[in-house]
This record gives sequence, C-alpha cells and structure tokens, in this order.
Amino acid sequence: MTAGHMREITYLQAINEALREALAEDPRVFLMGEDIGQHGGAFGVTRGLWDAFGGERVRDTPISENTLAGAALGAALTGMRPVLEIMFLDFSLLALDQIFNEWAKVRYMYGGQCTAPVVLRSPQGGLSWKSAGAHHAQSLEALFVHIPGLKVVFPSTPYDAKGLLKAAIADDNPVIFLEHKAMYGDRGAVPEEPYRVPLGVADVKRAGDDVTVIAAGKMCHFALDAAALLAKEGIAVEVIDPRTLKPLDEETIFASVRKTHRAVLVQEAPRTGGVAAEWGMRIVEACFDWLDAPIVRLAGADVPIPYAHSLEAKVWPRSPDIAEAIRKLVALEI
Amino acid sequence: MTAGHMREITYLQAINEALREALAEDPRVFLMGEDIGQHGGAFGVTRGLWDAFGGERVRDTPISENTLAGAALGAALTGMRPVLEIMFLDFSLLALDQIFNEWAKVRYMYGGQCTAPVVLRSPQGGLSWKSAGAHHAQSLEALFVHIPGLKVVFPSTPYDAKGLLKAAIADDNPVIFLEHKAMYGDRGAVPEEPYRVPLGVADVKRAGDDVTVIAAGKMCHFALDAAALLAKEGIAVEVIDPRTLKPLDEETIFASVRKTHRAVLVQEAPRTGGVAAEWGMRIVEACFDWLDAPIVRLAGADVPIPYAHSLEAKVWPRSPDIAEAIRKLVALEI
Amino acid sequence: MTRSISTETLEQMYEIMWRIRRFEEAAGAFYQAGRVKGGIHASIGQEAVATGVCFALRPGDLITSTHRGHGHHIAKGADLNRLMAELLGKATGYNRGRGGSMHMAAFDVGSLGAFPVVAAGVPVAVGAALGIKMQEQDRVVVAFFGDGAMAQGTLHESINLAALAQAPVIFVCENNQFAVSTRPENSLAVRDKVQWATSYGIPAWSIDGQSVDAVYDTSAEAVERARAGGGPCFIEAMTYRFEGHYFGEPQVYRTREEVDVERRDRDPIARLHDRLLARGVEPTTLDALNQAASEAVEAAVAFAEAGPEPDPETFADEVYSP
Amino acid sequence: MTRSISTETLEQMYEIMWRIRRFEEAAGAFYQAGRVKGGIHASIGQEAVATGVCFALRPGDLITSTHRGHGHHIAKGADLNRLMAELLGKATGYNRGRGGSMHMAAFDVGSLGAFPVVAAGVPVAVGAALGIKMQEQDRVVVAFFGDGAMAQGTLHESINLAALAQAPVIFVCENNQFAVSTRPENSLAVRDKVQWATSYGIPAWSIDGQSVDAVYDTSAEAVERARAGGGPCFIEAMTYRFEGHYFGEPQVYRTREEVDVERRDRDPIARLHDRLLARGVEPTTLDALNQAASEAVEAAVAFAEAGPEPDPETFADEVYSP
Ligand SMILES: Cc1ncc(C[n+]2csc(CCOP(=O)(O)OP(=O)(O)O)c2C)c(N)n1
Ligand SMILES: Cc1ncc(C[n+]2csc(CCOP(=O)(O)OP(=O)(O)O)c2C)c(N)n1
Ligand SMILES: [Mg+2]
Ligand SMILES: [Mg+2]
Repeated sequence: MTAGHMREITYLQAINEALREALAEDPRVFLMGEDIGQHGGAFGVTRGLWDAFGGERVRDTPISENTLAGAALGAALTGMRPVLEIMFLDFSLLALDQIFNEWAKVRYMYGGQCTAPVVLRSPQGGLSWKSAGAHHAQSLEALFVHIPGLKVVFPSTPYDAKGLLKAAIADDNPVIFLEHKAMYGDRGAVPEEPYRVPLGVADVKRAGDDVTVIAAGKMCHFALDAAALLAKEGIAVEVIDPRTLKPLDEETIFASVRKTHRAVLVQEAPRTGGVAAEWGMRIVEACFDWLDAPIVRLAGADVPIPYAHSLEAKVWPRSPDIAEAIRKLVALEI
Repeated sequence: MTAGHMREITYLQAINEALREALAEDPRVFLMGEDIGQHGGAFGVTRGLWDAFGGERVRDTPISENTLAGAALGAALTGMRPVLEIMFLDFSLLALDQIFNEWAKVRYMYGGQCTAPVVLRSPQGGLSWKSAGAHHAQSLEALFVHIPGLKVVFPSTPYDAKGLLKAAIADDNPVIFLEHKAMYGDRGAVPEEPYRVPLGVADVKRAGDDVTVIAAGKMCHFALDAAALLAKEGIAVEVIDPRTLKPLDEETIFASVRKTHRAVLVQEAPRTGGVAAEWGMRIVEACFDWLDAPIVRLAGADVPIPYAHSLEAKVWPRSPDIAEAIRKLVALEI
Repeated sequence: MTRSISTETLEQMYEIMWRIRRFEEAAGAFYQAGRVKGGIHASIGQEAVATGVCFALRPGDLITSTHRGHGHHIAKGADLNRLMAELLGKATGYNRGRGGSMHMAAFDVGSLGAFPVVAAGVPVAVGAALGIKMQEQDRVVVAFFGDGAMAQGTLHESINLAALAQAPVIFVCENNQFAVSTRPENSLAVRDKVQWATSYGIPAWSIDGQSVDAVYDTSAEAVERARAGGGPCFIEAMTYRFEGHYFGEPQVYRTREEVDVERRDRDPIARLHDRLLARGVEPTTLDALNQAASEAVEAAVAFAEAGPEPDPETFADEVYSP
Repeated sequence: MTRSISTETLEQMYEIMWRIRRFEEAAGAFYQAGRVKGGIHASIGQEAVATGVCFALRPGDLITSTHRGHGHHIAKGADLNRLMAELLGKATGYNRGRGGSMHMAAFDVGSLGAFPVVAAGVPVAVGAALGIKMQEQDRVVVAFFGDGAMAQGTLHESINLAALAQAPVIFVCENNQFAVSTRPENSLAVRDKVQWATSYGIPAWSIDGQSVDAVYDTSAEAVERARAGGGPCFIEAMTYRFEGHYFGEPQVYRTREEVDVERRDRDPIARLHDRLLARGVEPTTLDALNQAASEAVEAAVAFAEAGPEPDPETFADEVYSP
C-alpha cells in the first residue's frame, strides 16, 4: 500500500481519476465508447475527461460493439493503448469474437510479433441496481476467465479500482476491467499520489482463522458484513478478495485454506460454471488434505435476472446467507 | 436403449440421419446455415438434405452469424423449429448476443408467453483435426453451460449423436448441440428405427469400482482407452459420459463417486473455468465425505491452440495421461 | 401517394396517441415517486410513428420493439392494464413482472417483445418474417429501431438477409435525433438512408414522423407490398424525443430551447388535433377522446397498483419449458 | 484515370504475381503430399489484386489479410522463406509455427495478420487507421476481404466508423465470385457495391481485378487520397478463384468448364504477360522473371523444409506478454 495523503472518494471517482491520470501520463492512451464524451458515459465514469482531453482522446463512437473491439485492437497494434468502455457488460456479447478470437490470441498465434495492450472497462452486476432486468444486470466474468490470453480484474474498493485500472492500462496484455455498477457510489480512502495495484495479487480484506471466504466485487462486501457479524459470535472469518480473477492469486488462497481448513466461495453470477467452481476445484487440487469440511459455494441462481424486486431479491446471496453458511460449516463435525 | 435392427454408421451419418428424420417428421423443422444446401456443409453433415427437402427447408445463408441466430429465434416465435448450423463453433462468438441474451432468456423474461425451440448445431474441438489452429479448434462448451436457459449437448458416439439430436429438435428449449469434428468419421451401431436419447441423462460407458472418470466428446474415448489399458493392470475404471452438459445428470455422477470414492475429470477445453471445474465442485458439494482422494482434473492447456503438430500435441490430454493420472490416484494412500 | 384516411380512423389514432402520451406520463410519475427503479425510456413526441405504423397492421401481424417500446405495444393493441402492471413489476403484468419497461412483450396482440440490446430485435423480426413466409401465411412483421441502431452491423445483416429471402418485414427507423447523447450525424456516416436502403434492392422512404397521416400512408403501402409477396422495405420516420433518454437523464447534449421549439412546433398530437379540427371534428369530440385516453390510463394505473407482487417463490419457474 | 505505370514496375509486378502463384502451387504440393494438414485457401487467379493494391503502398503502410492471405503477404514484401516455413509450422516461420496458413502475419513489412474469421480483420484495419491518424502519421491501411465477407455486419460498422472518423483505410473487396459454395448474388442483396459504399459518403470503385494496371491505378488514387487526409474509400476488384475454396475441396457448385474458361480468358498473369509483350519486353525477360520467382519459391521450400519444428516445450510461451 502506498502511504501518502488519502481522501475519501467514490469507486466511480477512483476510476475516473485513474483514466485522467493515464491520459495525462501517456499520450498513447485514449478512451473510446458510446456517449463517453461530453455526456460523460451512461454512469458518468468519464465525466470531465472530454473537456480536459478533447474528442480525439475521449472518443464518442457509434453503437457498434464488435467493431469497436476490433478497432481498439487495431489501434493498439499501431502503438496506442486504447481503453474501450462498453456501456453494460451485457452488450459485450456482441464483441466476443474480437475479444476472444483476436485480443486474446494475436500475441500467441502471431508468434510474439505483437502485443495487444487493450483494456475493456465495463460495468456488470445487479443487486437492486435500478431493477434493470435480464439485459442490464448480468455478471459475466466467467466467460472472460475461461479464455487464455485475457486478464480479468474486478475491484471491490475505490483504492483497488484506481490502482488496478492504472496497472491494467500499463499492462501489455488485453485486460477486462469489470466494474460493479452497484458500487459506483461506494466511498473509500484513495491516495492523492499515483499508484498501481499489481494485477494477479489477491487482498486479504479481513484476517481470521476459522474459515476462508473468497468473494470479489459486491459479494466481497457482503462477505465482510457477514464476517463482522460472526466476529461477535466468536467465529473468525478470513475474507479474500482475489481482485484479479485471471490470473488468480492461488498462493494467497491456498495459504488461507491451509490455515483455516474451510472454504466458502461466493459469486454473484449464476452458479453453474462460474468462477467459484474454478476456485473450488483449485482448492481441491491443491489443498484437499487440509480440508476439514466440504467447500461451500454460494452463488446467483441459475436464472435470467427478473425485473420485479420481489423476484430479484431471491436471485443473489446476501450477507445473512453467507453468515448462515459459515455458521453451518463451522459447526460441522467431521 | 432401443432394440431393433442396428447398423454401423459414422457419427456424421448419424447426425445427418437425425436431421433427415426430423425434416421428414415435422414440417416445422428447417435447417439454416452457410453452405449447408447443395454443398452439404463444410463437413458434409447436411449432404443430400437439400436434394431431398429443397432450398426452403435447407436454407443457405449469407455469412451473418449474429443475424442468423436472431432469425432462427424469430422463426421459432412463429411456430417453426429451426436448426442452425454454425460452420465452426469458434464463429458462434459472433452470435452470442442473440444466443445468450435472447434465446436463453425470452421464455423467462417474457413471463412464459413463448418458447424458443431452436437448436444450434456446430462442430468444436481439435485434436489433430487438420492442424486448424487458434480459430478453428476451440472447445467452447463452458461458455454455453454458464448461461441459464440453455441446454447443452455433446455426444461421443453415433448412437448418442442421433438420439440426442432428435431429442434436441423436439425440445421446446434452446439447445446447443456440439459435435466433435475429429469424431465425424467414427463408426458405431445405430438402430434403423427412429429413437431419442433423452436430454439430461448421462451414460455409464464402462462400469468399474475403483475410480470414476467423467469425460465427454472425444475425451470420453481417451478415457475408455485408458480404462481398457488399466483393466489389464487390475484397475476397474468407471467411465461416465454426461452427454448432456446442461442440465447435468448429477445423480449418475454422484452415485458413481460414492461407489468408487475417487474422481478424475477430463476436458479438452482450456483448464481454467471449464466444465470440469463445475463437475468437481458439485462432487465436492455433494460427495465430500465419500472422497478418498483429491479430485483430479485433466484439461487442455490454458493456451490458444497452436498450429504446428509439435506444439498442438502438448495442448490436450491423451489416454496415456489419463491412465497415468488414474494410476497415481489409485496408488495414493490417504 | 396520399391515401384518404377516414376521419373516424384519425379519431381513433388521436385517442391512441393520447393513450401513449398519458401512459408515458404515468410512467414518469411512477419514476418521480421512486416507484419504478429501472430505466424508463419514454416515447413522448414519437407517438405518431408507433400509431401510424401499427394502424397499417392487422391484429395477426407482428412487431419487434425496443427499449423505447411502450408506444409500440399500445398502438399494436396491447392491454393497457397488463402493460402498466408490467411496468410496476406486478404478477398481473404481461410478463408476470419479470420484464418491466425494457422487456415488454404482448404475444396476444403480435408483439414479439421489446429488445433493449440495441438492434437485437431486428434479426428476430426478419426470422419471424421468414417463418411466416415458410408457413405461407399472409402476415407481415415490423421491426422498430432507432437512429442509433443504424450503426449496428445487424441492421446491415438483417436487411440483407430479408432482401435475399424476400421476407415480409418492414424496417422502421424512428429517427428521434438522438442515441442517448449522440446525434445521428455522429452515429452514422450515411446521410441519405433511402439511398443506402435502396442499394439492397428494397424500396425505402424517409418521411415526416410527426405526421401520423404520412406515417400511416407510407406504412400502408409498405405493408400491402410485403403482404402481397413484394418483400421487405425500409422507412425512416423523422421524429423527436421530447424527454431525456430516460426519465431523469441530465441532457447535457441539447438545450432546453431546442426541445421547447420541437414541443411547440412539431408535437404530433397537436398536429393531428389541428388536422381533425380542419376536417370539421368538434373540439368537444377531441376532448372526449383525450379524456377517454386519460381514463383508460388511470384505470391501468389503478389496475397495476392493485395487482400483487410476483410470489418470490416463483422466481426460478419457467427458466425452461417443460 | 489511367496512370502510366512504368514498364519496370510492371515487370516487378509480373515477378511478384508469379511468386504468389508458385507459392500457392508449392502449398498445393505440400497439401497433396499430406505435409500440411490445415486448410489451405489458395489465391491462384487473384494475384493481380494483392499485387496491384500492395504496389500502391509504401513499406510503412499496413494491411489486414484473410484466410486467403498468402498473396497479400507476398505482395506486401514479406519474406518468402518465413512465410513458407510458417505454412509448414516450422520454428523458422513468421509466427514460429503457431499460425500456419490461416494466421500468417508479417509485422516487419506491415501485415497485421490474416484474420480467418470472415471480416474480422476489417475493424482491426479501421482501428489501425485511427491509431495512425491519432499519431499524425501519413500511413494508410488496407483491409482485404472477400465477397462473402460483405454480408457480415462488421463491414457496415467498419465503413461507418471509418467514414465518421475519416480514418485512412482502403476497403478492398476481392470479389472472387464465391464464398465457399455461395455466389455473390446469394451472399448479398446489394447489386451495386459502389452505390452502397458511396451512401456512406466515401468514394468507391468497382474494377477489373484481373488487370493489375487497373487495380494499381485505382489503389494509387485511393491511397493518395487517404494519405492526404481524404478519409476512407472502397474498392471492389472483380476476380475469380481458380482453385477450390481450399485445396481438395469438391466444388459441386461450379462446372469444370466455367473454371477452364476463366483460366483461359481471364488469367491475370497471362494478361500481364501479353501487356508486357505489347510494351516490347522480350519474352526471354519475362521467362527470366518467371524463373526468378520459381527459384525464390523453391528456395523458400528448401528453407522451410530445413527449418526445425518448434520445440514442444515452448507451446505455452508467450500467451501473455511479460
Ligand atoms: C448493444 C447496445 N449497446 C448500447 C446500449 C445502450 N443504449 C441503450 S439505448 C441506446 C441509444 C439507442 O439509440 P436509438 O437507437 O436512436 O434509440 P432511442 O433511444 O433514440 O429510441 C444505447 C446506446 C444498448 N442497449 N445496447
Ligand atoms: C465468421 C465466419 N463464418 C464462417 C467462416 C467459414 N468460412 C471460411 S471462408 C468462408 C467464405 C468466405 O468467402 P469470401 O469472403 O468471399 O472469401 P474467399 O474465400 O472467397 O476468399 C467461410 C464461410 C469463417 N471463417 N468465419
Ligand atoms: Mg434515437
Ligand atoms: Mg469470395
């Protein structure tokens, strides 16, 4: 962690600052996306940047996701460092050919002739964010995590968001930078001085000896809430935020599980085939002999996201669910 | 299993027969795809169908994958039962918006006002299939398996291929029917009479008491080869082919693992975030107390698929790798 | 060609246009009251397009709609009560509360649904038209989409596929001058959409979308052609979005003046009002139609409010069809 | 406008066209011998397009290529040895054996690579042109693609984006009359691509792709324009694919006769041969150029065969950049 002077800013402001610094520091960096210019983006993440850097470096684009992704790559191949915003990650499905088939592969399949320093920034996730429904609230990180050649980042705090985005833009590989839209307003301490949070390094957000909880994004906060609650009940929960979903910081996770002998995995995305399965599988592969109990997974339901609050409330795990799962797990006699 | 008269036909012929029967049985069924008409498709799967059923029911299309997927859905909403061929599954990345955002969700998000009886058939996989390289040999089932609302099928024999495709076309849900392109020439016994293999039912391809191996597609054959080899060494391997990757027949898998106490999972796709992780996680969730050893996962390497044989040979697990992993696992003292 | 729309039909249109506007206003009030949290994209100012197009359709004809789709559904004859209930996420809504504003669908009256992924409904419309053609039915399909959607590749793919297959689909571009904050000249390099569309070998028109007569006339011609087997065609309707992109959107990209001028000079309802007066319809008749529309919307609001929330336990039902 | 290409330049083109053909023939021989298992899409019959376009480019200019991309690379000046070694999957190939025929790339001479996903290279070319423009360089980019690629949405999106941004990219459609088995009239409803492309506000030409002069002339004009800041443009080059879609492809969709006639009457190399003779070049000079091309390709074959296989242990290297 950088020392230096800290202020409280929001997750959104932290991302905005990272973009502003990157634009100021490196003339090769530019932003592109729909309505990111004068309008400042659908969520306001790029607000003020068009005024500061102009329309060449903060480029408004037509609604053409696949071509935008291809164009970002092309610009990168000429030495630029594009940062593409896709308004909601749900719409990145239009661009996966370029992202999976080209961004992820060009360096390898061209035998190292090039690098692909492109960043896709996009908000994902739901959780009562405006009851947005099936096309505006998905958590799709698992798709990106499966593709060799991509890196995937998913910060849970303003500090991590700013530092990871700076690192992502400086990275020579394609990085998928996921923002949780329900966290844009969350506040946290962020240094005034520039800093980077290295990709591929998890953060132990809370230390504890009884059980390891792994959770990213908004779920990490639910896990922390559960941990705070359980502390009063005498259960010491260690909460690990992987921060980078790919490459995964296995060592931090394994060290924790070998200490606590119990793991709870939490993800917002639909259960089947999500990142928690990969976390669990790796723990089984590497820490089986240390496990005192089954690994527990909490996840979004395997359903499209419904609109009505009453239904939406059933889709995602919340801190009481996490607390309850931990209680049961800790009580388990092996 | 249907009794009746059997003949040996190829996996490709089995798929062709399923399509031919479906076209003959149900006027609502039609095929669409690039060069599937007179040309018979890039792999020849639809050969003869254009002659038999004409260009309205075996429709050649322009190269427009996303729109083809959307159009298939639209036709389904008017009561048709389209079967879309995408020439290589790698190109389905262009169509994922329609498949994930629309096919998978319309029924649910429209509150049951409609069904989406669409089938996507597409070859995937590599394994020395013509050294096709990074854009023609991927195994992408994990992407589809993650999305609620889709069913995903991946047969490993001509018998299963025909019966599952018939069931897929008859199903009122969107079904992703994956064909392994390296298996098109594989022969197997198939009844002459029409039959269906129900979706969601795994098949124990070989029974055994010492270890459970779960593998689909081409990997299932490698697992069977390994099992045959190990039988001579006195190791009884049970090989389960899930056949349907979503919904997964957990019961068959759990029953086997509870019997053998050991599980080996094999997938061709890149290791990270593949279906094997989901299988493993579910086994841990449901069968932890029965496990006598860590679950072992064999998978494709986390690399884009290289062109040169010497490199490609390193990417995927083969039967000797599977045999060796089983030997080690069985030898493990807990 | 100008067809002579009967005064009676124009009166019906007048009421429908008021229904749309009142519905949107009610939606806005719900938004203001914090009763609807999802984004609501109102079609105020664009009522003549939905109405003129849908009046040229038969009940069995189909449409695909967009994130700005309330008007399309109302004009196509959907039940106001169930639309409003859906907006509130109630069990009595068309989608049983699962869709909300951006995913409305009314299969009972031929709406295959709103597709809020920009342009995603367009290929679905083409496929529906193919399905219709294969079944030798004389139905047609309308794909509604915006000026911003023109930039999506699927527009090109869809028009191409429809033109090759001579599918009975009418592509209706509602050019309301904005895609969020982006003006058409920054969305699309094509200046003349008619030239562009006709290059696919299909007829195309660019029309005044604030004149419901003009919209109806052109649509009727297009529909007749498509129904008779003449294949697809393209209509650009020039209109204007009076509200923000969604309720509560800041609108830094335009001046209040610009909007005021549009509202004053090009309000499609006011225009139709004047036209009906000129046809000799009594002001009281028009007031009565307006009043009827308001009452229908008020009744819909009451229906929606009275409806139950969806049972939480049903949240996982019907992901799959049995 | 016809520019006067010097006889010397035409002679160089002649040699390059032979290099392409001989290269493809060598690839075919490897295929026949079972030495290359991946699909090989030969550009025999289309040599004038790659050559005429690339001769209008400077070394610093860029191209994106396709699954049928050997010719583009050769014409852009890529090293024959490393191309052939790549075809054989050797460590000495451009991509160190990781790409093969469908993924060739030669960044040293401005090829950003072959993109075998149909039309996928086109937006990459647009982005490269944007990158160039932002860096205020006077380079241009050529996007090669086929007639089948015209149906992809990204063509529309890419031309639109380039036209809006006035990016220096030249869209080159090689209309070789087939997309696998599909004729252009079944791929694309647009009959006049010039009308279509000009609707985006960019210049467009449809030219005889079997005449290297015509290709060169038009390309030179397009390149000059783009380099001077005039923005993108579109060229359709009418050509013909003499071989199957890939070596060994059955070709049920056309008759041997049709191909024979094309080979006899519209061989771009034979045409250039005649044209050079008409310019008074000695037959022996032409033979010598042909001979030189053959020898260069033979040398490339020898180089490729002599090269080592990639070390299997390197298979996982460079998935990520450090
Ligand atoms: C593929 C996709 N990209 C971006 C968005 C976000 N978005 C929603 S509406 C909209 C603008 C659409 O403009 P237009 O097509 O003109 O329709 P209008 O809003 O004017 O009715 C955008 C960019 C989206 N929904 N889908
Ligand atoms: C997106 C996508 N769809 C399908 C294919 C399979 N495919 C390879 S080449 C080809 C035909 C391309 O035709 P055209 O663009 O005319 O190029 P040509 O082969 O004639 O050079 C097809 C359909 C592909 N590579 N990519
Ligand atoms: Mg608009
Ligand atoms: Mg072609």
